[in-house]
Amino acid sequence: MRMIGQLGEFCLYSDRIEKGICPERETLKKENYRSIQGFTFAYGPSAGGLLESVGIDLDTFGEYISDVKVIPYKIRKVRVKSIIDNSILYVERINGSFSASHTISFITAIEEGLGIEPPYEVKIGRIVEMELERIRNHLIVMQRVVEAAGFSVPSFQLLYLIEKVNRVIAKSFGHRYFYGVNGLGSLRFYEEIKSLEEIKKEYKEIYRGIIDNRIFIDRLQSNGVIVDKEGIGPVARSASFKNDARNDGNYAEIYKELGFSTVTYDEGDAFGRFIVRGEEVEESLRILSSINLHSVEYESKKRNNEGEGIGRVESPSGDLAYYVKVNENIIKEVYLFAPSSYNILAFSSSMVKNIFTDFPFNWESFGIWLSEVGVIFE
Amino acid sequence: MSEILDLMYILVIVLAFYVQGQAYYRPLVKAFGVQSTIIAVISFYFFLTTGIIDYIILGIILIAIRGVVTPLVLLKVLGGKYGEREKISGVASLLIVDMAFFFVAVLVIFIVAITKIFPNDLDLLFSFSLFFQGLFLIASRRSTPSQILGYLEEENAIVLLGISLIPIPLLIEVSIFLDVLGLVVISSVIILEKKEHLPIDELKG
Amino acid sequence: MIIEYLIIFTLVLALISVKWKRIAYALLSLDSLFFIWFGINQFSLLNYLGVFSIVGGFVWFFSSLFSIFYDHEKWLAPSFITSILGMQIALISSTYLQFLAGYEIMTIPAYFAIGVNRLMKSPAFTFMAFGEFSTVLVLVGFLDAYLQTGSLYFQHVFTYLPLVLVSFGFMIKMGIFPFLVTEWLPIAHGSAPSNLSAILSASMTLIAVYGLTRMAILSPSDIFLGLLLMAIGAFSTLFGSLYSYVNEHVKGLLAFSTVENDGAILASIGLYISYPNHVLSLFALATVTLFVSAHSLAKTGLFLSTGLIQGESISSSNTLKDTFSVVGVVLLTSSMSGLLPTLGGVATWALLESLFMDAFVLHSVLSIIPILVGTIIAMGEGFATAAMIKYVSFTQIFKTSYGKDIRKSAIVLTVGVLVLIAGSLSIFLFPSFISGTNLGVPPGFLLSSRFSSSAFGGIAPFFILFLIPFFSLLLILVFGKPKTRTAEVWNNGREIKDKYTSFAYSNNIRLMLRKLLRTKVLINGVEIAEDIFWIAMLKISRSYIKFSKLIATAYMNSDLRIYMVYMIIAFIVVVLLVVVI
Amino acid sequence: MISQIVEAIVQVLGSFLLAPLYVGILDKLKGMVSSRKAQSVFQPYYDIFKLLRKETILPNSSGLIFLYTPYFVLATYILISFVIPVVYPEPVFFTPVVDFLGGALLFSLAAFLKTIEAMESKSNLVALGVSRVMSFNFLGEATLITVFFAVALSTGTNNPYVESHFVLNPSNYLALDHVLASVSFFMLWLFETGKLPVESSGLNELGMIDDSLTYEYSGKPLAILKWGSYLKAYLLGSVLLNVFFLPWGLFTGVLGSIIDVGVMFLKWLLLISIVLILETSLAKFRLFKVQDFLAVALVLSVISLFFSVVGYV
Repeated sequence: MRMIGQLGEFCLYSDRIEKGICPERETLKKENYRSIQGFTFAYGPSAGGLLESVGIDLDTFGEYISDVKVIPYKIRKVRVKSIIDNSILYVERINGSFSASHTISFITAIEEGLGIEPPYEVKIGRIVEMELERIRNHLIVMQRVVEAAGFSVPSFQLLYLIEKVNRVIAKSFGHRYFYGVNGLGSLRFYEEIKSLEEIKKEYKEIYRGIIDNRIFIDRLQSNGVIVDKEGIGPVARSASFKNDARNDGNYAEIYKELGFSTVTYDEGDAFGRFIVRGEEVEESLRILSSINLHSVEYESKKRNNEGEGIGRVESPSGDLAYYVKVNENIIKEVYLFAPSSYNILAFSSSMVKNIFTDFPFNWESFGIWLSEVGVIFE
Repeated sequence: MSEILDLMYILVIVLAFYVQGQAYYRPLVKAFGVQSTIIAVISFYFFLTTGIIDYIILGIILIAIRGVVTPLVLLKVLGGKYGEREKISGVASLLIVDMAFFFVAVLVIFIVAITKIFPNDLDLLFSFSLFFQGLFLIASRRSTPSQILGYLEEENAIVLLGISLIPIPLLIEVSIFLDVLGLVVISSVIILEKKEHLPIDELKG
Repeated sequence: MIIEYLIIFTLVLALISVKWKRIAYALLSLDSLFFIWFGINQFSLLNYLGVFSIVGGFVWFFSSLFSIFYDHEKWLAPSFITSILGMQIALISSTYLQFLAGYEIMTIPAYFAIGVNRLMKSPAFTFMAFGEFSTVLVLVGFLDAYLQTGSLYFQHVFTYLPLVLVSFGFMIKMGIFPFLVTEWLPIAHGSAPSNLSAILSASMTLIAVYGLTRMAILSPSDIFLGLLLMAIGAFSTLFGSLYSYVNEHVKGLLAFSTVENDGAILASIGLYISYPNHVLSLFALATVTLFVSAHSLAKTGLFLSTGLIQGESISSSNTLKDTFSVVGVVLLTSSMSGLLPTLGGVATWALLESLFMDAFVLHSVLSIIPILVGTIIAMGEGFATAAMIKYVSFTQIFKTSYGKDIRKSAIVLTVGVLVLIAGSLSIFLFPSFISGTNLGVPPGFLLSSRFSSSAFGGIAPFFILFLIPFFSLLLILVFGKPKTRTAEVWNNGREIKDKYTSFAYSNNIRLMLRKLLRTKVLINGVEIAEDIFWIAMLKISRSYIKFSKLIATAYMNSDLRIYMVYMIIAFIVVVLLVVVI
Repeated sequence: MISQIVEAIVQVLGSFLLAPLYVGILDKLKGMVSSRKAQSVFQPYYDIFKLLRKETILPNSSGLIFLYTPYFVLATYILISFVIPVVYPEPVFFTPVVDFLGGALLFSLAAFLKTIEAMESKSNLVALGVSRVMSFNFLGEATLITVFFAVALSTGTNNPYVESHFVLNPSNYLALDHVLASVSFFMLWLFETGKLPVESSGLNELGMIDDSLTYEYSGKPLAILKWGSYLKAYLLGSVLLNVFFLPWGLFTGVLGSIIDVGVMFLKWLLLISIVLILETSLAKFRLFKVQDFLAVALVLSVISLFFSVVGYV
């Protein structure tokens, strides 16, 4: 049992929810470092080194970071409180990179609320989606980190691999970002997933090349250390905590059947997160190779007409959970726990006492997507 | 030709600097292997100039035991974890101290004093320098693998010194003795020892 | 002699200035021009000491001209002129006593600035303690010289003991490592006004080097003393420039930069003393005078430019600026950073060149010292460039101005231009090293360094001064002028709230050299042991104060500060009597 | 006299006009190694000519220094191209204007001007980069000076042309002082021209060092600054080749000077291939480790100086 985070008006734990505000995380508390000699250095929202619009205020007295504030610039209103089929389309587009995780978590919550039990094949299909998404996202994170180190050859090789994974996804599911793949009652799937073996081989070579480069790993080691036993995703796993929704989330049983094993590392720094991601890619590829998938249509047999449910899955950056209150065909209430909301906190507490040039490595190593943070549901 | 010999000597010293400036264990061990191999090559060079067959034997022993077996044993003991390093602060400032002080000090001592005793063996400079660097490595590091490498480096210095001074059959015996001793030390110490895990502020930046 | 009347004239000016200070300043600038003429006459007789008078004349000329527009305080003018009086006495002195008297009179404003102006006691006493110690050393040195020659006049001495004593005495006054405080203290802790700081910083160096050079010329050479001075000078250069780089005080930065320059000058004097061969020592002597001129002129200009700044901390100060002052300060800082073709650049070139020539000439284990000295000085130059860029950026370039003062900035610009042009003229300080080639540099333009009859290296500063603007114009002709459109400066799409501070500018080095600077990163800031020498000095002087307090309270119970003023006045009277008689 | 003027013109134009080409070749090869199609080798020229035609956006409240100093920077590099052996192996017209040390000081002058002009933009990001550039300055400048003196001390004259002839002899070429100085200078060259493992230009503002100096520039001044940095890389690289790595193969005479341009091209291909291996196999150092990198270079050059005067053999 572990605490995961604030889910609307509830505090989400791995096995239950409690009404009210979550207790503060001790490890992420920051002292107030504002100094007399210091000033605020503004970075972003429009900068070459950042993928998304985010303003970052770095309190510093020169190169040394004494405090960090992250200001999301992508505040959006999303109209999900409507008919289920429509709202799924909106949820898909909250964060394109984590589209599958979001949608599956959302649909799982609805299914729980309405008492629908999807067939086994659908569950397998969802796992395939999420693992492919994980592979792609981990590769993107790794590419960003490698690029920040000016490590050009592996950077381009990773970009090539990302494109390859994207094409695999597009071929099998009809869309690179799984748009329109998942629905209440359907899972769209066109053809068998191929060429994963090839990706595996190429990936292994690139990955070994990267972590054999000592200058590169020197940049990551002891950078942004965070040891939070109630943390989520790669952040916790890099500090040797086996926190993973694949072990205790909605699809844990099937993961267990597939022989999933949690990857951990023992340093809790950016290097640890890099290694965890790197080896999770291999693990995901291994899981995928043991699955044979078909397209499925199923009839959604509702056991009840209204209800509430929570869907929690492991997104590439950690636990992702939706709380949904549904009545007939209409969504009444939606809460979201986005992994990035935790990761931003973890990032800003781990960044203190590091220096400016460590910033890109640490920032990218958390795999933060701002788009899922600034969402307001209507 | 003597310039080439000098360059090989200086390569040995450069590798010692590299070892001093390296925090990661695996390249450290590999560098030691290369260093020993270069010393073996120096031994072969001496065979070319003197024609004494013992130099060949010494060279082969050096390559086999110090260039291959010892590093392999060390690498095996260290295991396969990626990115394992010694958590030392200011690797490079140690390197600078090593370079600026030990090398120059040895140079000065050598020119002032040792040349008076052995006026013709100017290459001794390098073995002395290597010896001091081995000592400095032991003194400046805390982890067992680095200290063992310092010890091995000192042995290399002794062999290097011996190549031009000690009668060669004796040197072979000495070097084999040292090798065996070294292997015993490695296997007994490292395997029993736990590697240290200390977070250190200085690594930032 | 006419020059002695000039001194009396200066004395009169000091008295006039109590009532009519602007008139006194104006007349003082004329007086200084005479001194330049005096120096030129002296130098034309191949007397290198004449250079000091020329430089002194320029320094006084510009600072008194600046003072006409600057002086706001009552007590400033008399002490300013008194200081110049002391320098003049020292520069024309022919006996040890006259020199010493001039030297002491010159430092009076420093005592005054920190002893009377501020209510802090300990800096004043620390400064006094070291001042006295230094005077005692110099005095003993002169005494030994007197005992050797039996004459009070500057004459050749037979051992190098007087030189040793005198060098250490002057080193304390120059703020050489490890006595960094004596330079930095009166300026930073006393917060002397800009014109007085200029005189203090330039004069302390100028006159101390003058005394040292004069003794060095008269003493037998000694290689070990020379190498020792070189080593000490090198460390001063390194630490002076490093501390200058991390200093946040407008004048403290410049004061530490003076320490750096003093170190370089000391190294060249050491080279001169070590005397490995005749040609080289001649080159070194010329380098000494060149370096002194470069430092005194540029530093005067820089201190005058602090007259445009309001506030003491660089980060929070405001500056009056306009194109004149910006260009002027850029020129001055480029000279202080040792960049060709300015005066400072030629000086740096000559110093490094002579050090490495020395290494080549010695060609033994001893060469290691000039090599290390040269390397350390080169590192010091790197720090100095960083410090100077900090100064020019955060006082003139990076800041937005809040007004301008054309008259003051015109003087700063004039000094800057002088420093630039003097770079080309400086080769006349090396009369026997001027040559030419058939490769574009005609005879009379090439300054070639050498330790024997064949050249080691050479530069033609005039050609650099001419060719760079020439090529630039050519490029403007070829490429044309840029078409411009003005826009807000880019700050990631946000408005700039906080500007980068000068503290942050030098914080990298605080973090990088944390072992050397003893940096401590605290929750609310960074602390360095910049004052490590200050703390040590304070400890030494505290025991001295305890001792003197014991004596003082035994004899008199009045305020110690009043006693100090009394001492100073009494001292002036006695000294003046000595000089006049 | 006339022939020397012609040789000077060949040398200056040979370096000025061809400097961007070498950057283009390196970029092309780098692209090919990282499995891209990569841009044309003439891309630097296209960039420069495009920028020359564009208008310049002037940050408000920056003035003449910002706008006109780039011309002075390029002019300084042009002056340097007269004085050091970058194409022709004998002194040419204007070579005596400065010696080797003077050349080093001129490089510092250009660096100083570049910093000052960049600071006038009043941009925080520029100030961040400048503070980094300046914090390594002490080692960079010291290494540049000592490595140039390593040449002086082995020959007894501060003249790169003499050294270039001196090391033609293999025993001088393989002498320890020369080898150490060469390694040291190569490390310095990597630093001065912003190559890996010290630096790489990318999009990341928080990691930039030298890039910050041109951060606020656009249009014509940017083109000129870019050309200046290409020229600087060429000048230092050619010294590295002609005085340290490959002193052989240059011809004299007016005709020889034109052949030398081709010889230099071949030499540069070699240097580029070395750099290519480094650039594609290394990552960027941690910021404060750059200091260690430079300190090693400095110590190597100092040891080289010791060897050349103490002469252990």
